[in-house]
Amino acid sequence: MTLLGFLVATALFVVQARNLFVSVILMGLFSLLVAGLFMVLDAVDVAFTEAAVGAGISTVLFLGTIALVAPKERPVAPRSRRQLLPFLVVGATFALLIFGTLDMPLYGDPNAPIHVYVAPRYLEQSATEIGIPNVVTSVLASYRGYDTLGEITVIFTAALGVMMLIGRGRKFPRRRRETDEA
Amino acid sequence: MSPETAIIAALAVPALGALLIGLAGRVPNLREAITLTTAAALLAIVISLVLAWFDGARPDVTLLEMIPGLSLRFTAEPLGLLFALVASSLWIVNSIYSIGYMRGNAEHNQTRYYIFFALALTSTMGVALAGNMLTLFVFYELLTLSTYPLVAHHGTPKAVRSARTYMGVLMATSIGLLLFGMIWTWQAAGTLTFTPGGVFEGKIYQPLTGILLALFVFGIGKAALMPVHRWLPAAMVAPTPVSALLHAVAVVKAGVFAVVKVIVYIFGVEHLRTVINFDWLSIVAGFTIVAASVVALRQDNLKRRLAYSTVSQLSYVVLAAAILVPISVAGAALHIAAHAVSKITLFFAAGSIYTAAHKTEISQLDGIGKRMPWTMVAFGIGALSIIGLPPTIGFTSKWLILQGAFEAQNSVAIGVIILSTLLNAAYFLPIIYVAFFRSESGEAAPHGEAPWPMVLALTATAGLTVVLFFAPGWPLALAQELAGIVR
Amino acid sequence: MINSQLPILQVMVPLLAASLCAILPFRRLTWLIALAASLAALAISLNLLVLVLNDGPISYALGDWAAPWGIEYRVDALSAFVLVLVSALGSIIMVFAPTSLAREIDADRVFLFHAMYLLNLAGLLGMAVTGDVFNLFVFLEISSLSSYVMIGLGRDRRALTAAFQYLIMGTVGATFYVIGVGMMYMMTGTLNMADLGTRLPEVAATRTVIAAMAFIVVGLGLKLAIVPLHFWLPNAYAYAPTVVSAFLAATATKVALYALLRIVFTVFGGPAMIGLPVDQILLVLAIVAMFGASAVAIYQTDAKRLLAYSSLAQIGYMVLGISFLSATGLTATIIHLFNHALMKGALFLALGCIYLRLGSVQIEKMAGLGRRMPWTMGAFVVGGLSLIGIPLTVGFISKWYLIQAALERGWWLVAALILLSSLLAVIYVWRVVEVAYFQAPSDDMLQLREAPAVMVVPVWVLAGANVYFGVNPQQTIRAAQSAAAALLGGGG
Amino acid sequence: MSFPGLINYWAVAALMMIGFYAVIAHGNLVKKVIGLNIFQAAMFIFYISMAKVRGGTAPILDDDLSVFSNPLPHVLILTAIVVGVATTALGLSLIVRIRDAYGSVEDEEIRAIEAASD
Repeated sequence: MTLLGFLVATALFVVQARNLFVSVILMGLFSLLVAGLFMVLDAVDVAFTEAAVGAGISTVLFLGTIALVAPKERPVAPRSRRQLLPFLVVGATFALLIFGTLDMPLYGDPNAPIHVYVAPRYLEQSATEIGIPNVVTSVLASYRGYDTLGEITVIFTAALGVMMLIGRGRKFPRRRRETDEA
Repeated sequence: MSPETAIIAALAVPALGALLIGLAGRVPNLREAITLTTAAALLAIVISLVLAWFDGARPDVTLLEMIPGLSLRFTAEPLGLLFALVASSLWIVNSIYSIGYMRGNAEHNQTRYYIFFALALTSTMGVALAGNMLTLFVFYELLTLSTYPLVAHHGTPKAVRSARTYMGVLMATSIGLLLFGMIWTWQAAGTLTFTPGGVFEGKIYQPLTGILLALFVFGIGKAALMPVHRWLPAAMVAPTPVSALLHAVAVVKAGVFAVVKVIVYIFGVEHLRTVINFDWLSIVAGFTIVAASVVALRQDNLKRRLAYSTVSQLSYVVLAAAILVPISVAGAALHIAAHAVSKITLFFAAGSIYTAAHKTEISQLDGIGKRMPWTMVAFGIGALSIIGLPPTIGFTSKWLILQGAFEAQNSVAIGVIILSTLLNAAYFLPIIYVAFFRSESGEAAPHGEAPWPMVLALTATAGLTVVLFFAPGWPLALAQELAGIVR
Repeated sequence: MINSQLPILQVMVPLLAASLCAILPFRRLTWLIALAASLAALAISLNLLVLVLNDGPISYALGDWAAPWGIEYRVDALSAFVLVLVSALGSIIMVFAPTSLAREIDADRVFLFHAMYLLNLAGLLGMAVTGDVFNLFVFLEISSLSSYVMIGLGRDRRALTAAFQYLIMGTVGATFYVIGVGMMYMMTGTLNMADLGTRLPEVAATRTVIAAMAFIVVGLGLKLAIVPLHFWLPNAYAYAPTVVSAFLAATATKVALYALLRIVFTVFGGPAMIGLPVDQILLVLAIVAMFGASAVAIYQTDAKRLLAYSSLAQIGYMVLGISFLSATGLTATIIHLFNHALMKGALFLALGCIYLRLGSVQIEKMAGLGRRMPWTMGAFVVGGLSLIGIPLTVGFISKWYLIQAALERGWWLVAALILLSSLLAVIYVWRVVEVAYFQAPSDDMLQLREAPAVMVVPVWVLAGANVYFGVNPQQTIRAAQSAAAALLGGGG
Repeated sequence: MSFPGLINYWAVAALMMIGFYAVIAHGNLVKKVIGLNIFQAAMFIFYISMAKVRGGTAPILDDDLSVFSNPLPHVLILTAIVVGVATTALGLSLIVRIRDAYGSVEDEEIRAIEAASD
């Protein structure tokens, strides 16, 4: 619970910080906190991944980017129209979210639908069907292995994309080069 | 040739002609030869179709099923045959005239012109022989599209603007109202097939019929019922042969033809007689007749005066159909033919005046009858026919309509016809008067008649106007057959 | 038995081809691979369509784990229809691509572009074939990420900002979608669509499920560019390389629409179940899109932007079809989904030809193009007529069914509005036609030649399809009707 | 850790909205991506929270334990984290390119440059 409070506070700082460097470092902290929270919530695998990917890789990516671009954010112009619409949108979404939570099963309730349907099979059968004690791994690799394939494809796509966009020291704008088709 | 083949051929021949014209574009003589051959072939096909019909053939061709239960379907019936006959025979004359006109005025893009002309004829045949409302609609739209390049032919800002009005009004009405009416009909009656006696008997809530009919009548913008007549004067920027064949014959007649067809075969005359709130159609048509005549009276541009005269004459057909007695429906059908030959003569004359003397305004025509006697005599005959005086076919059709009006004791119609006859005389006779009895005003350059193909064409149609009075032949026979169907 | 493996092959073929392309830095070779993979995907999807129409839905359990424990691939009439559409347009566009790409992106990036395209294709096909809501998200992201990259390849620097804007909006949309999925999962414990469909009614009235639906509809609506969630689309289409615009316009929004239909109908069993006036909300949004976007399109000076706004309006028609909540309405939506892909494919590809020769798609620069590039402009006119809904083109069939559906519900005014909005299409299409045909060409256009046949032929294949399926729409209608029936639970 | 009913879902919702607000209200493109990350991280927490079972432990089977939290959301979120970082990487490389092309990563400045060059 306290952890969540911390998270909210950190997030606010991240968003408010004008200095992007500070923002990014705080963002790394935020990710670590999230990882800690996952740990508390019994999601060990996810916690490890979040720590490595969220706190590690993302932070490096962000740092690299702000090194290449501007490290400071320009102050937001205090124009009321500009501020009003985002508030409305965010407010509406927030209201919808809260509205949605009202009928949710209570936190930690062992009789919630997700705990009584589908998942029990993983917990009960995977030891025999797959033979790995870590159920998360079993599900990831086997029951829903296809998602994992998709996930790899996503990384592949992003890697190719980054290569295409900023690979090999490309500069922009460049003059239009008339490429002759053979 | 079996009648079924003939129907397909009537559609295919002009389309094929368009293709060949496109291929022969670089050799003008060959191109024109193809146009004429195609036109002759088409007329022959239509004649064979008419003969077959009188022999009792009732061809019915279904091509493609476009929407389940609705196909592209073609049939032959008296009204359609009459229309097809008029359009195809006048196409020959018009082609001869076109050759003279286009060459005489050294127009650009002549190949495009002939291609789209042929396509317009294909569309006209499709409208004439359509076996259901969907088919009619399809070809109606194609007709708009294929005539658009002809209206915008000159490519000047004025031409493009007018063509925009042309497209705009015709598309807006057909998509906005006609299509709506069609789909409504489909929803209510479950069919769009043209059926003698109509498709609605007992299938639609009475007061709605009036609204539905309005969707059709105003949706068929080509009938130029006020207030959707604006496109017609706008279309006058086109080269004169286009105005002559398309905007005196094919396009506008496709409009009134469709209106009559809808009244006879979709609503059913008998059914409409029982509809209480139906009178508005006669009133709108009557108003259009009178108002357009008044406007025509005030036009100095010859083609514009003719255009407004066309608007007025088209409503005769609508009015005649709206009288709802067999003889007036026959009059409506015959008037399609009568007005076609007369008005094409008048436009031909206007075009040859333009070609020979480069005059477009009525106030410039003083004494022109002496320089262009053939043209102006033909003009006079055409004018007589529009006014409705013997010995011209215009008299015959007007007589039938009037007879119907008396039979139905429709005093509005009677009054309108008499009034408009006076107005017609008022806007035509002065032209003839100045052409023959005023002396030329000073600086005019000497000129003679227009090129011979044009004179030949306009003499032929003027002659036809008179011949048809004495021997109305097939047109009248077909009109009477239609009256028989209405009963 | 190869038939039983078809669903997985449908996705795997482009996916494997993509990795092949990524490691082979040869323009020609990768193009051949991409083309071959697209054609293979087309063959597979056609096979699937035939199978489905004859024998009913196909279910394929990935890794042999039966749903709901494993991920299920499920092909029914609707998904097969979408698969065919996507792979067919992909194939046609690939034939067209090399010449156009040579002009629009750098030569040393072309092989990667092919890989990207195949990934995008795989993502879209995966979205259409999957029967699992979370798996759909994964494929959605594959296709989205690759579209961001492809859009960002445009030569104009605005392509970058457009891609970024799309990335932000797209990710927000995807996250919304996942939130919605999470809520559904919470209430039911399953991620399988069919399973959700049977388990959701028990909890239908809960606020969580209502919120879930809202999040999913908004999330997919962002992808689909339903007005007012459309801000990313005009720029993205306008500045992307033309091939990309054509592909995205013809397929990506269609698949997003498919996903929306799938979730709303198969999973939620129709908006009515939730007890909200979703139909009326959709109706209003659709009409706003139809008129607003068309009106904006009229004022565009760039033909690509014009088409982009027109796409928004056309998406409005599809949403309108949904809002009728009837079999006819859904049929209209599905028919239009197919037809619109044909129209926009033809139109964008025609613009690709124009860009190749003219170096611009500004409408004012297209004066006299009708004579210089008769085939290209001819195809453009056919596509435009179809957009308007002239009979004998596919657009007419779409309009016919939409209006039928409106009248069936007794919404006379809506029917009239559909017709009115097509008049706006007349205006924006005709602006281009007028300039191209009835304005004198400028002097520097005199040496302009028609685009090469490898480009003109694909354009005409699509233009011809506009006419063919407009004259002979039996198959489309049949497929759409059974798809609509499947959605409404008839043939599940 | 106590089990406070719905409150921690509400905290998650608040967190989401902080991120979401940053995405749509901030003009700095890097900040937008940061916001996106917060938004998504909050969504991850939402999933992981629902997986938690009172008194449960991590879903690693062991004969001594009998109550486990639900592994399925964990799996989903593993995937989602990776997808998220892929998106971030792509977004950031676009930012680098935008900076090259415009010399700015501020939304409004880019717009102004655009308007000026038209």
